Amino acid sequence: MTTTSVPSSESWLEVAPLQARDALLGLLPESLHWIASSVLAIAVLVGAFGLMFAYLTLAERKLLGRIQNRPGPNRTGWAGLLQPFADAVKALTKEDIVPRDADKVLHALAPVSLVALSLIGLAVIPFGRHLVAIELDAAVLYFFAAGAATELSIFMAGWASRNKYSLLAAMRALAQLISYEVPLLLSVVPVVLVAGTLSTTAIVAAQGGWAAGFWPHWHVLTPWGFSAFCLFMIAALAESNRSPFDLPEAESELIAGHLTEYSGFKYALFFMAEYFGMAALSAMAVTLFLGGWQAPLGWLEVLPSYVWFAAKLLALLAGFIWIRATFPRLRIDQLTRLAWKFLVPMALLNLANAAFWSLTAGWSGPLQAVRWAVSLAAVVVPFLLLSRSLFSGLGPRVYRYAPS
Amino acid sequence: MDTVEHVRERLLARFPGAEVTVVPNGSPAGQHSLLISAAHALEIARYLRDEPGLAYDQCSNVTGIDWRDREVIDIVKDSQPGAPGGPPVVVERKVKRIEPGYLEVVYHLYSLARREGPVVLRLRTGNRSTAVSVPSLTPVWRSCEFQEREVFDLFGVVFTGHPDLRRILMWDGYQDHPMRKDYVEPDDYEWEPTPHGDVLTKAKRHYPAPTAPGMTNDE
Amino acid sequence: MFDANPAASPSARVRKVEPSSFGFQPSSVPPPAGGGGDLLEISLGPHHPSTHGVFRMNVVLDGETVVRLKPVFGYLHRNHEKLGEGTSYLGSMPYTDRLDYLNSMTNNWAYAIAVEKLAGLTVPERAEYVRVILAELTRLLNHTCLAGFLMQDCGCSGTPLMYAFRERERILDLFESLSGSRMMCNYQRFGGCRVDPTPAWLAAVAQLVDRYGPFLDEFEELLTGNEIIMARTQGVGRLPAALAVNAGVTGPMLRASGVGHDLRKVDGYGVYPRLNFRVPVGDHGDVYDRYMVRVLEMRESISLLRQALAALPGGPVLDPKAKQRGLRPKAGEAYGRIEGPKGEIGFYLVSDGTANPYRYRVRPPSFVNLTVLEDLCLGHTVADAVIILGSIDIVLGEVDR
Amino acid sequence: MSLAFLALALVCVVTASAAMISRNLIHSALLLVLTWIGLAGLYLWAGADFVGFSQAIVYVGGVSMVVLFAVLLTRRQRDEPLVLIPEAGVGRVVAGLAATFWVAALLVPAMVVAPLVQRAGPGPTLTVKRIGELLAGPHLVAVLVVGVILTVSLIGALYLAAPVTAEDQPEWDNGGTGRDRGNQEEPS
Repeated sequence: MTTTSVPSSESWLEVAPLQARDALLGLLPESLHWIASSVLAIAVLVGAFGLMFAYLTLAERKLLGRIQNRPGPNRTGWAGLLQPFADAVKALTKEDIVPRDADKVLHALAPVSLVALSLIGLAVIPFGRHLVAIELDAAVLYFFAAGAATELSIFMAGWASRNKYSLLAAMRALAQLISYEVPLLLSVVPVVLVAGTLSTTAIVAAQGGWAAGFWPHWHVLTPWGFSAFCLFMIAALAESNRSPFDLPEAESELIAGHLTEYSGFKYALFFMAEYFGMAALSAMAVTLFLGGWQAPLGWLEVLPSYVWFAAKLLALLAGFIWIRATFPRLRIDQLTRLAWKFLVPMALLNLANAAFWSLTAGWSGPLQAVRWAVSLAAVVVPFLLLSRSLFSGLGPRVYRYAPS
Repeated sequence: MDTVEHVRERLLARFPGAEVTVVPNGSPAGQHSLLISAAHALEIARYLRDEPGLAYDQCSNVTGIDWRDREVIDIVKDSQPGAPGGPPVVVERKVKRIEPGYLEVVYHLYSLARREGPVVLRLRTGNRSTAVSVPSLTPVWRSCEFQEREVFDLFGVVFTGHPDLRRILMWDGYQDHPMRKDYVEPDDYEWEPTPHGDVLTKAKRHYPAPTAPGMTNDE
Repeated sequence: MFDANPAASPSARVRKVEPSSFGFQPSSVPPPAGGGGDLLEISLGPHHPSTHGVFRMNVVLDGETVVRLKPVFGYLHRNHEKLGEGTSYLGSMPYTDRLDYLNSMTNNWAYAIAVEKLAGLTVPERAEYVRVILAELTRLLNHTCLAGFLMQDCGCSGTPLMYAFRERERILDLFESLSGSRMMCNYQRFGGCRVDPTPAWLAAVAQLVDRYGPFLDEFEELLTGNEIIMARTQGVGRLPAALAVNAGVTGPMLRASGVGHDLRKVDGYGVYPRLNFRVPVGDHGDVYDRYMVRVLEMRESISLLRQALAALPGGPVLDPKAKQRGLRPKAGEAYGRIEGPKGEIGFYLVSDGTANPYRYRVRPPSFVNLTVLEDLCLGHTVADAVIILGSIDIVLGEVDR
Repeated sequence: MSLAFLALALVCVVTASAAMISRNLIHSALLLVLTWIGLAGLYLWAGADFVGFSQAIVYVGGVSMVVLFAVLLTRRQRDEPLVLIPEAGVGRVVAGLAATFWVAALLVPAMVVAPLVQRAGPGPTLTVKRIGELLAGPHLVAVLVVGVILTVSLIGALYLAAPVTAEDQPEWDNGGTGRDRGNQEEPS
């Protein structure tokens, strides 16, 4: 967090975090400021996301319950609000079981490294107008470099457990990562292409303002951007091992996959990492496509930027949960087929689409309508063709009745 | 509706050497059955399945019955020379005879194509101890696969020609056949390696050296 | 006290069987042609989330492809049939509840039919209609649960299962108010039914029937057209009709393979010949067909329930001449079967003239349907094997007995 | 030479040596991943953000998976210990020395010509745009050659990994149910 002076022209809510930080740093001698501000940023991130993780588990269980005609946890504290802490106490006090033949070092290392790797990506997300832990020129690259090793941890967990289910899960995790890393990155490239930068703050800044006074310049509100957003979210679902891509821990096939031999707090760490990863990818999606901390309309800027960011983030997370409650799981071959035969070609075509959009930035008037039409067609036509080939041979059936 | 006699006639016409007897059924159900000899069983089964006029394509139910050795008392009339000069006296005396038991396998056949059935086939083993094999009908009807394994498991009928004759409900190392009428329930089924008084005493009788961990002799 | 050593029990002393192929040896697995890949042997079960009880599949995998699958059962074996030989005819009735514990009503009915055949009893007309009502309610119950479990096996996070169980609860409430027990109903008797349903109960059934159609619509809207479900289930676990017939497969599984065989039509037991219903059949015999045939059967069951409720005559529900306790049928035998929700459930009884059956045999549909499990799974992945098992619809209480 | 550089270099050397020595292939692969992370750190230390993060994405995220996959798919027995050097014959020693010589002959002059110097300030920051221009301009040929090589290797890998053809299909996959039991004719 760079210690710039607080701009005075903004509302006090907007600058309140900065002032709080400066007030805290003022208690310390000047020579310690650089390290204190870093520690503070880390502490705030871990604290905020730790709390969010706790309540996200509750929210997921409540929401799933609502969707499934049941109340969800409602016994611990008022309306179940203390449930996450009860769970934490339970996880901490449980026996930590390590299989006799397990690779003990890797078995212990896997959950820790997974949590760490899922968390460090958050450092470059601009959570508000002035809220970014570190500002990097290659922030987008940093984010994906940090996330690249998460599936390696899952592999470690699966392999080190010396369990056949875990081993199968490890293989699945590898196949899944190889398949989905490509569309995930490819769907980000158009944003970088159009914004012309790898810096997350610059990408958010590029999405500020409104066309015709009401249409935000968010990337998701362009044809290529919408397509890239959808591809990103699908790949993000797969990257964070969420339903319908939760193959590594497919509970109806592999018991719990790579988690089979984990118990107690290590198991809880895996859960934590799953939610951190989900939150990190959603935060990146907000930054890249949904305008980051920008408010949707000018007069809505009375709410501070970080509130808008949180609102968008929570909406995406709710989407994750909704999808989990609704969809069945894909099979491993269908998973890879979806990645290679649908997502990757779509992402590549979308790249060309974004290049077209970027080149025609100067078109206006009736040409603007042509630009929109061409770009829309470049999304819809490949989508229809590719999805048809994906589901060839499948469809509703007509049934007959036996002659009596 | 095929009657059993009708089926029997067709079988005898096709397999003149085969023994096919009708076993009457005394209950109101009146479903008589056909006892066939083991030697021709497989041929007869194939014929029943493949002959268009019969087409018993589904073997619905396979089961065993254990018929114990029975003590039969025959009344034998002997003529003994009576009083000298008189007519011979007929003396009735009771003779005990053991009618050997056997194991019986019952197949219920139905024809889905003709909506006919059932035809009940019975196969009998020679006795209950040494000659306990009958030909397996699994090559004719796959539905017999598990059910014959079950009969083997619970009754001890050995099906020759069965592709995978293993125990199915009892565990592999098990020795007895629990559905036999003379099966004696073991008294140690609740044995477990815990030092509970009664169980441990029983266990000691069966397993002289305590092998399981946690089993102590502190009583 | 008996001689305690099990090896010394009479029949064991006489003869010991040493079959050639006890146990399952991984070395006996033929290495798949085309080279490559280690084979991985996995024991799916007996404690596994999707084996629907204590069931085990010994699976040999090449990668994720199943190259061999041996079902192993017996974990729940309690020798039900031996128990039946030790109790009176009526005493076995509550035991039949525990066979397929989802469908105690149809188990009761099949057993009652077998005894009625054996003893030559008649059933009053009202009882026949009540039996139809209960059997069709059981069918709804079973198929709804099956669809929920199947979707759970496909990876749905409980939503279809919860929807299914919501409806199941309503039916179980009806059973409870009629028989006093939700699952172990013990309701049928030889020559009729135990208690006469009240008009209020019949009205409750009518109400449930009216809301079942909309529930099915909702359920189907969520699942039937879902692309992932179609991709997961269509073309998976195809069962050819000839194999299905030969392997004794019955029930919805047989009909999904294209054989329109329904004992309600074929045997025409009870009052089914007087009621109007159709038998849906599938053309592909895959998991999707098995699911859809069951959904369509539920719709037929709704129509059957409506007809039966409308035509329900008055009169007694139990033949007063039928003897319940101390029933001693003449020596002989009988095989009674009905179309249970899972397939043909039959009871084969041999009487020797005493109060206990000499032989009491259950023909369990799930057990026989499992014969084809390996054939269906070979060449598919583990994930498919799980849903194929789910589509067979087994209950271990019935398989192991 | 800063402390950071020393630490990173130590990580690289230690993990790389450990990867060579380790008898467990999976451990070797994971240690190799650590080496790559260390290398990415070195790039970052040198101020080459883009290369550093790309190194992490490509090697840690991509290549490591391929290595692990290869290890898992080719090894027949999980616990089979690797026999590294059965005996040190004269030929092996000679070959090892020769290899060392050639590597040294390549590396030492390079290090002499371009000695590692400590820069006064931070290195020049390359923007993505500039990198793109460089790749599409002066270094276009190199990019194309690398692309062709990668494509060829991809096709080769596809050929090697292609599914078995119809004639050597496994016996159980002959269209129907392959077991010779009972009546299994297709419906007529």
